[in-house]
Amino acid sequence: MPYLSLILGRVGKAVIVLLAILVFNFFLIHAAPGDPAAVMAGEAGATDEQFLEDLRERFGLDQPLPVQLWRYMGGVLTLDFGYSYRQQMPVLDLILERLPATLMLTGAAFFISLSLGILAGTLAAMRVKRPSGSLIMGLSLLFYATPLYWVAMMAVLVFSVVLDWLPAYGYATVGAGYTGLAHAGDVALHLILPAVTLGLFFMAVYTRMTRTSMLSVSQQDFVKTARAKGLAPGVIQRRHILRNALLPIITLAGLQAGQMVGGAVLTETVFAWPGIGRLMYEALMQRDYNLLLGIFFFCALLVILFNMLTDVIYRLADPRIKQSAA
Amino acid sequence: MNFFKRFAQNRGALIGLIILALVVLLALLAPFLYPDSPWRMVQRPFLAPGEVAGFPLGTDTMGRDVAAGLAHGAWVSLLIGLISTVVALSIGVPLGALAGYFGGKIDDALMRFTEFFQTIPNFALAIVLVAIMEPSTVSIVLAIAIVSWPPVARLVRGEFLSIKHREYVEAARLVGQTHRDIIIKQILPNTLSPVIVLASLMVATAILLESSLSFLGLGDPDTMSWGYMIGAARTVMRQAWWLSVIPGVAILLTVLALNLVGEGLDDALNPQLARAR
Amino acid sequence: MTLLSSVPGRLSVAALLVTLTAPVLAQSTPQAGGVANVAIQPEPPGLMLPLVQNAPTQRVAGNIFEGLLRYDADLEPMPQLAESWKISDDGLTYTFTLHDDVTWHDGEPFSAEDVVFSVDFMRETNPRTRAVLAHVDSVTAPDDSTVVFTLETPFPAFIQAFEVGTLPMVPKHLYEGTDYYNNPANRHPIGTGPFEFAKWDRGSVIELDKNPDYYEAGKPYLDKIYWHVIPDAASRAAAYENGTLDIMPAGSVENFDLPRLSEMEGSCLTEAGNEYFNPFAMLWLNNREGPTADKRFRQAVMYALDRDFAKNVLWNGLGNVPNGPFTASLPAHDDSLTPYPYDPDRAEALLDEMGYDGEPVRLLPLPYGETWTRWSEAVRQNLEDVGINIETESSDVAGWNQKISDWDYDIAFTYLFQYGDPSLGIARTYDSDNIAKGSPWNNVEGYENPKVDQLFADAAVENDVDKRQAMYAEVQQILHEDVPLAWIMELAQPTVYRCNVHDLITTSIGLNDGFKNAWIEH
Amino acid sequence: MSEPLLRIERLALSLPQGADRLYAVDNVSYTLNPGEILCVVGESGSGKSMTANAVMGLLPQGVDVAQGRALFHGQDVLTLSEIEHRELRGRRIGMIFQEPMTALNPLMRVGEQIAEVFEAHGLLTPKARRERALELLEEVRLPDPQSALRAYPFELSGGQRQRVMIAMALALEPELLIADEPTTALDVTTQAQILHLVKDLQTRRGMAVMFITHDFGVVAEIADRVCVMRMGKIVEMGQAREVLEQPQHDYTRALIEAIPGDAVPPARAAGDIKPLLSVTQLDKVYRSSGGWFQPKREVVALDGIEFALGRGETLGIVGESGSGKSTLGRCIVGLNTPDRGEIRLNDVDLRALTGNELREHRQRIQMVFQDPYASLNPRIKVGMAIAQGPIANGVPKAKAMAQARELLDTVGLDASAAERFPHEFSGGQRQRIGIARALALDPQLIVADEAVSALDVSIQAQVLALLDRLKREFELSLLFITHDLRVAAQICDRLIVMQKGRIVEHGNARQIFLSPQHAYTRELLEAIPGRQNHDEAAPATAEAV
Repeated sequence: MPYLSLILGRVGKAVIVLLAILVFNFFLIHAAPGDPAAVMAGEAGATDEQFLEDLRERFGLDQPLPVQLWRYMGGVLTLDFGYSYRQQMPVLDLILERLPATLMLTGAAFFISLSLGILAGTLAAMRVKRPSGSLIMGLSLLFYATPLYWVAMMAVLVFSVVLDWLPAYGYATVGAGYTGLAHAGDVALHLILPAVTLGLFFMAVYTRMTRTSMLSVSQQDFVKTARAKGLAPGVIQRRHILRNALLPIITLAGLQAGQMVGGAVLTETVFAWPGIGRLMYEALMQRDYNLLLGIFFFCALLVILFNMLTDVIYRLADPRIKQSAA
Repeated sequence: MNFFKRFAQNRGALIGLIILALVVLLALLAPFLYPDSPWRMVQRPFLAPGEVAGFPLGTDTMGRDVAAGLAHGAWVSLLIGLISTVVALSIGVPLGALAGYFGGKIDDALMRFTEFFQTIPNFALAIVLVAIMEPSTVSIVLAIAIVSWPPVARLVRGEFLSIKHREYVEAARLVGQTHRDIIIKQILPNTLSPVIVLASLMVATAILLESSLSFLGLGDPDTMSWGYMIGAARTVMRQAWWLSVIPGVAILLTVLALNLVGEGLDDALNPQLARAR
Repeated sequence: MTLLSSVPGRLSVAALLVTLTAPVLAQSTPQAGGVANVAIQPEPPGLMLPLVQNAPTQRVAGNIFEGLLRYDADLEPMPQLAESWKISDDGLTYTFTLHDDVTWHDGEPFSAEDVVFSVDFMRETNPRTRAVLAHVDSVTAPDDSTVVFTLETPFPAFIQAFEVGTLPMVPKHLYEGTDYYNNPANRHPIGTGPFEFAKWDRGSVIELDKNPDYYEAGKPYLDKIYWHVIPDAASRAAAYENGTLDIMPAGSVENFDLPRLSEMEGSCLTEAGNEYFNPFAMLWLNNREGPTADKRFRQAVMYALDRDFAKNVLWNGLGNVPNGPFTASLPAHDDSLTPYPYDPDRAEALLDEMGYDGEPVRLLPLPYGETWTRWSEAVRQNLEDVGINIETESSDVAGWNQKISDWDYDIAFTYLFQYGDPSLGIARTYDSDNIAKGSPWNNVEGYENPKVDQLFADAAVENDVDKRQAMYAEVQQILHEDVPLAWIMELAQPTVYRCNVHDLITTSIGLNDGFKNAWIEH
Repeated sequence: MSEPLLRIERLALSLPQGADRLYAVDNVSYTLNPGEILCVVGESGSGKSMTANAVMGLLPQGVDVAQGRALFHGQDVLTLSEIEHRELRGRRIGMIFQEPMTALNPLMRVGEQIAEVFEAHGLLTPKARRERALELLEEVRLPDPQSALRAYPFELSGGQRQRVMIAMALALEPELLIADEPTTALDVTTQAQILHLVKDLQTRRGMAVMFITHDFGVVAEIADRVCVMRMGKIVEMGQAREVLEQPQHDYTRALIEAIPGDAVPPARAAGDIKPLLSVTQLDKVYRSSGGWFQPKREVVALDGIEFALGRGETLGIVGESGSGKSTLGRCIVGLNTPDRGEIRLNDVDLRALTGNELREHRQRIQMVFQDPYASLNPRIKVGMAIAQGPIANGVPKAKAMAQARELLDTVGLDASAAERFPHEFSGGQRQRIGIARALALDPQLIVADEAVSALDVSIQAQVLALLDRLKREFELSLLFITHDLRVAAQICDRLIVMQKGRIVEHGNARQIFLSPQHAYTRELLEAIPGRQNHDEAAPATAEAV
């Protein structure tokens, strides 16, 4: 069972990386000035010695760091990510509550960016020296160079405030009480702006990469073979060039899919999308250690899962990989 | 000379270079054009561009000269982009070189280390690092460098992996050159062109990243950067569009220019890729 | 430097305010029904008000929980859960008679036992309440509807301590004998208020339903309240513009956006509901070390600050430039003090006199959003203009708390609530007994003056209004001269809302007292 | 013979600006008759492939038709529209290419790629296409055609891939097959098989073949007529046998002579054989280990290798790809580490040495590499490239540079070359620089790993001559690793024939050529293209492949 052993190997490595990340993040986070007790004391508008001691004891902050780490790791190994005293909820519940929104947003953005990016890149590669090709590349460069939050702000302004076509923020219409299909449609409508905004940058990346990759593949011998067969250019582009050109894009896309999950902080903030990126930022600001560590853990887990998925897809796409060991 | 000729053949790259030169010029001239602090409140707030003579780009929410901010911000943005890239290179290049050259266990260990940094989402890590070190130019540069070195390491490693089996490297081993000499004199110079191309893009990304951090309020409070200007203007976007548009366009142009230059470098440094064989 | 301190755009707001600042009086009879969409920023960490005391929690949970009393705009007590109250002549016994037929949201009856439990609960969990209750000798419930507080010494400010934030009622039947912080009821808080907790989609919206069994007949009028969580200010503004939101509480609109939003058609702005907290923005000046330890330096800071500019440009002309340590809304305020004028030359002269040598001075801004950041930039510029060498240190809320609590700053922004009485809101800042690391809210600047200590202590327990007034006047003069810290602004708390929402704010804590009386004109 | 199938008339193809000459092909005319094999011969850069590309409509970007016509069945194919041209390609003219490794799409199954030819011209049903593909694979004699149909290109060997290419090109029974150096990248035995296949198919189908090659051996093997090109111009054209036997043009003559056609090495004086290098029981296995749970794969590269090399002797190591000959060379110079065995130089076991001692001894063995483009660092000046060895070993820089200039002179280059970068030199010149670099450390043994394989034949001869001269001048021993028996015959005193990591035959070069003992050696010798034409002494058994 080479597949099974391969998967076991990857899982083993992944577990080690995850544990290392937990330890690293643990010390990183505890290196920050201030602690959750201080934040809560600050917010309460008053504080005294007893209050701080109570809080620190509840957070377990009265223990030495190694003890805290030991306890935390022990918890994680039994899938207990601790309790967010600040949010008064178990960390796992909090994360699982917010994760679907992020997955939906990044998934949509990923799909949009990948499909449109590859399409645009293909067109640009086929029209390499023509104005339409240059226009596509110019646009993609523009999207690539524009700060994401700026696009987001402008998108809200144009499409929500001025044109009033799309909702400006949020996940669903509050109080509309939609169910079933109507709810799905409502969510989809809310999804458009943030997903497109988040996807634009990556779309530009994929456009450029697809074009470069296609141009370099089109120099290869087998393309000449295909032409010598008398194949139509469209078939050559699609079947021979694009298929080979997509291989490096799979790798890149896999890397970025994972990164997107934790990287959507800005989009989630501007569009009030109830995702995990925002939760992370808030947890960081409030020094909600358990929550922050939990989010980091899940982000890393997702990155690793996406990497594995990428491997599988790559294996399906490229028959050569099965032979030579990864 | 060949190199410059090839570079100049790419019209986009030339335009990019010109824009970049203008930005650099602006940054260099900032202390002379606007000797006063760009933080100085010098006129009524919210002057539109051209509304009052002497303030071609208007004033911001607090009556500070936008043009002065733009000039001084050019300096900061470029500097942050450059230095963070240099720092990232100085982490990524040696790691990638060692991993690629020695291979085996060293490669394994170093690549695990690199993967480790790639497993934590970039932007999230940058935010956490800046928050922990507290926002300052140094912490921002460090954070950007720390999140952007892994691709460098991977690129350099890949180049080393392919070049270390070139015959001239083997010849150098046979004549008894030390590992250090082989790495520095034989292989490194031949990995430079893709690294330079990547670096030009990294400067661009760093400028964007700095502005994103600024947008979240994690900028250096003592330095006027473009990112700061956009971040500060976002709440008044509706009253004073120019406050976010002007620095936004500045960032866009600079990043665009860096990308164009990067592409031009890519073409000029890898002529076989740019042209049909 | 030519600085025009008034801006045409802002003037019109100021003009507008004149007509709007007074609480909107009910012109017609309330109409029942309707839904309020309110912005909440930031998202509260929890809604169990007795445990979580931060501002957004107070704002949302003020609808769920109630205190014994409410206070009108002049800080006079009004009945809430207590129908009536009596203070003995010696000022030592407070007797409250509770409202009949009050039930908790889960149907259990509310009784005097709950009040006694709540006092203990709050004493245990809340440091501010703990401080207020320090004068209390005993709390008893002679019968189901009577509660008696007995004090050790007279403490005239005690009657100000029964608002919902300081002493909210906690359901004894749910919390007695449990671990308060892990009680499942925290996630579905149970109070006696006009609205019940319905649902909370974290990161999106908090939903409150009308309490159908509310003890005040006919109230509340609204069917539902949605609290929308929108972290970005520009997005919030857009949501108000396109009609999604109806009410923008103080803090949810960036100051620069106030004129635009309030000038929209059908949009109103009020500063009411600010009287009890009356946030007072200050600069901590570290009295212990560095240039700030020198009184002349601190005075120079006062002269160097262009406070009117800050008020007009940053705060849209809202709020008030203070003349001294007491805010103007307090009865004990001494109107005779002359405020420090904006006089950079005086400031420079004072700095020369003390021989300030350009030693760097750190400035710690308050990380509470754009206006505060801009303000710190303005302050830095003001101080640099008179020759003070400023280095801005940036930090997030946690870091800011830590630095202030550890006295690791030279000049730092803050603002403090007044809580309706100098002994609750002001004395804590100057009393040398209150110098202790670990809190950002005590005598952080390290000011020590036995005379001031004595005056505050005596005034707090003085039952005679005139004598008290005299003591407070003396304190104000001493502090005005010593400048232990820089008083920069009495902040306004403007609420922007649709004009068809009536009776939104009826007490001195504003929206924090809930939407009991609010109704929407259809 | 009726109307020619293809008539090229005064064709000129212009190169893009900045190229080394104006025209890739200049005023070229020739004809190709039905059922005829025309070999277009030339060295790299002669423009020999360009005409074919023009006929196929596959000219690289920047190369354009400047004048002339290419009449296929009397119709000028150069003026066809893209769509008309497409109709022609695959259907009436088939083409195969040099690199079987890259000429097939790596992501498509072989069967699909063949079926695509029918699809391109809208022929047959999908099912029928598959069946035809299978038949074609059978026709090109691919072992196990059934599974080959489902295989991906990487699962096939180079020769098998080239058969697939041929099957593809022949799918629609074109009247003309253009074969662009189809055997150059193949091992010699495979080459013989492919040549045989092409010839066979051509005979059976009666199609015309335009065979582009650089190798007159191949010409001798297969051509009816031959057309010799140089610098874009035709220098000689005629019946193959006539041109081979009586070349009219000097260039043709040089090409034919440069091929070590007389494939039997001359008897050499058995000099004074003092042993310099001796190798005993050398084993090397390549293992791929892919982590904890990965199955291991093993490839035996060296299996009990034993031989000795005398001072001043040239020993040839001959074998096809995968025979382990390169691994052996690399083990001897120290670039690879053998698993087991001894390598003794001057009776010192190199494998037992460490540190400085090892370095000193290692310097006695230097290497000349295969690829003249990869063996010089593009960013280091030639003089420095030569001098860096001595410098690394403590020779002062000035002295080392002076020595480098001398060495350049020795290998036949101008001393001023020291100040130039490698890209300013041709392949042959670079190989000379590589040799100078190897000499800089005053070695006793030079391992030349396919040192002339990448060079044009005319250059090959010059470099071989240089090596031979230097060997005498510097009293060197030479370990000459090559896949090309003809080259080995030219320079080697003794030969080792390797197959699959083992030495199968070992002995005097002339002896081995004249009476090979091992079947594999015989196979190799027989596969040398054109050999039977020149060496009547050898049994002509090429037909048996």
